[in-house]
Amino acid sequence: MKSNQLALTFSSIAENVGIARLLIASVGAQLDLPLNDIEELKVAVSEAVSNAIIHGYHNRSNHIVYLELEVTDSTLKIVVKDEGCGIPNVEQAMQPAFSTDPERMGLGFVFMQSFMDDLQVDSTVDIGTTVTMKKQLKQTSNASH
Amino acid sequence: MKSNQLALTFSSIAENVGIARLLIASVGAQLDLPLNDIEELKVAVSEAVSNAIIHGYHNRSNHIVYLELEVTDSTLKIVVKDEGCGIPNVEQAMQPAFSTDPERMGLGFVFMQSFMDDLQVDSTVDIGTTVTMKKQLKQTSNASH
Amino acid sequence: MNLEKKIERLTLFLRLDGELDMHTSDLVRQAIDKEIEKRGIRTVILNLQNVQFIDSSGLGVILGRYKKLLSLGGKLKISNVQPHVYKIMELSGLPKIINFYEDETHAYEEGRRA
Amino acid sequence: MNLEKKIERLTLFLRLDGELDMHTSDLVRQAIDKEIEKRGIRTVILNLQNVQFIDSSGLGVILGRYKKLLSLGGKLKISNVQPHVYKIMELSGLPKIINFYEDETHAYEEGRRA
Ligand SMILES: Nc1ncnc2c1ncn2[C@@H]1O[C@H](COP(=O)(O)OP(=O)(O)O)[C@@H](O)[C@H]1O
Ligand SMILES: Nc1ncnc2c1ncn2[C@@H]1O[C@H](COP(=O)(O)OP(=O)(O)O)[C@@H](O)[C@H]1O
Repeated sequence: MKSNQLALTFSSIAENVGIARLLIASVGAQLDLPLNDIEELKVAVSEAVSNAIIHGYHNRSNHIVYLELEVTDSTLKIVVKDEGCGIPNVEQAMQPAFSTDPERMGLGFVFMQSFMDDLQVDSTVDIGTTVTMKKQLKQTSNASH
Repeated sequence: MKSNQLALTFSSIAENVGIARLLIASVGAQLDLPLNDIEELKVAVSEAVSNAIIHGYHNRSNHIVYLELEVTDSTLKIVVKDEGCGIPNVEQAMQPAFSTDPERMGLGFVFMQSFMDDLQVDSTVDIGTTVTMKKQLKQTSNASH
Repeated sequence: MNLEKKIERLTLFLRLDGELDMHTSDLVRQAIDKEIEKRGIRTVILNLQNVQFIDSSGLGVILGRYKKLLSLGGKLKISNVQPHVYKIMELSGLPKIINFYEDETHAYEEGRRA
Repeated sequence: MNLEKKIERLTLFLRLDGELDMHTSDLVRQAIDKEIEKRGIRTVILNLQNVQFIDSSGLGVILGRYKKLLSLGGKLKISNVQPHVYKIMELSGLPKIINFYEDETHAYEEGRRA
């Protein structure tokens, strides 16, 4: 697989989270990743995109979520961005079980962390949040398609 | 289904044409379109995106293809854009069986035309090509999901 | 997400088909809460046979319904989970709280014995 | 796209699995041309049972192989096409040029009688 770049921008509606997952699953399939890895990537993307809609945009549908996928020889980079409310205390937000919503489990960042090799969260209140996740790829074996 | 907007930009590689189809198929499924309509939308998008890569970018992989989907109450609008070589004579290009590539059938625009309710091609040599396709949607029946 | 409901005595059998995320888990929450309020359902057996995906939103709604039923003296049980979905659930600690069963019959029987 | 090849006498049975578009039809073209050149294949039976999608790129490669085989005194036949894929093929006029068969056996038999 040569390098590849895809970016999906979409309305902040719940129905689109599944489409974001489909995109990462397709790219995972292109890369011939094992099914288990693809499942994990789907969860990580699902968490980040859901957070953008639920927390970043307070479930309001007239906003835009950004999902960028970049494949190089050695890395799959996933960026999920919103221009929502931002996170006042990122360190606290990333604690397991921390949630500002009593109905939620506070596991989103935990899942992103456990399924990706690298997780970085940049957030500014009233400006928005950018989540950058990386997965190391095994060096291309030039497997046939 | 409330209104929805999605835009996918992606590297001009053949492997991504299938991802473009997945996107339109997912949106078609969101809209509860009949399977046959979804198949036709997939063909139309496949043709436009393939043209951008094959003709617009001469199969070179270091370019970007743009696919925009916009759902309103009454219409699904699909825009496929490239910043490639452009089409000198759009009217001629749209003739059935016309192709500048002897190995190809010249049916791309024919398929787009037959599967969509409206097709518009804007092209400028050395600037690029924008294909805009529309499909009328039956007025929302508020069908359950 | 497709929901298939069956009610037997005060037990709701809910079979889910699809992906359990922020969108669909909202539908599941509404469906369960409606049966609790309208029909006085106290036991819910969630059949996840055809659920191929779950994330923390889905887990949250399941845990939320579990807690709600518990506070009403009822219970929520899960049956027929696929292995890869179970793995995600395990990470969340859910199986330490909620009982999992091979199939609906086992889930139902256990409830009646209790 | 998965390609499954079987060769019997000078007939290539090619079973395709996947979507036939500009990416995968390129692989099909290469596979067929290789067998024509290396093994002197003159009859190709394309089994499209597991092809769920085709666009004009796929149709073009099929027509191209048909023409190439014809010029060598051979032929290309298609079997097991799904109805929704056949509909697209019909729009292109392909069935007026290429023979379609219910299954590989019918396609093969017709060739032997001729
Ligand atoms: N994109 C975002 N915008 C604003 N706040 C966010 C965003 N993502 C996460 N947060 C904050 O971080 C907290 C923890 O997130 P997470 O671990 O995903 O758990 P949960 O979504 O269950 O609350 C959220 O409750 C929220 O307050
Ligand atoms: N995006 C594009 N950029 C440049 N030229 C294009 C583009 N799309 C179509 N064309 C021109 O229009 C012709 C007809 O297109 P089409 O009907 O799709 O048939 P085909 O792709 O089989 O050639 C092409 O052969 C090409 O010359």
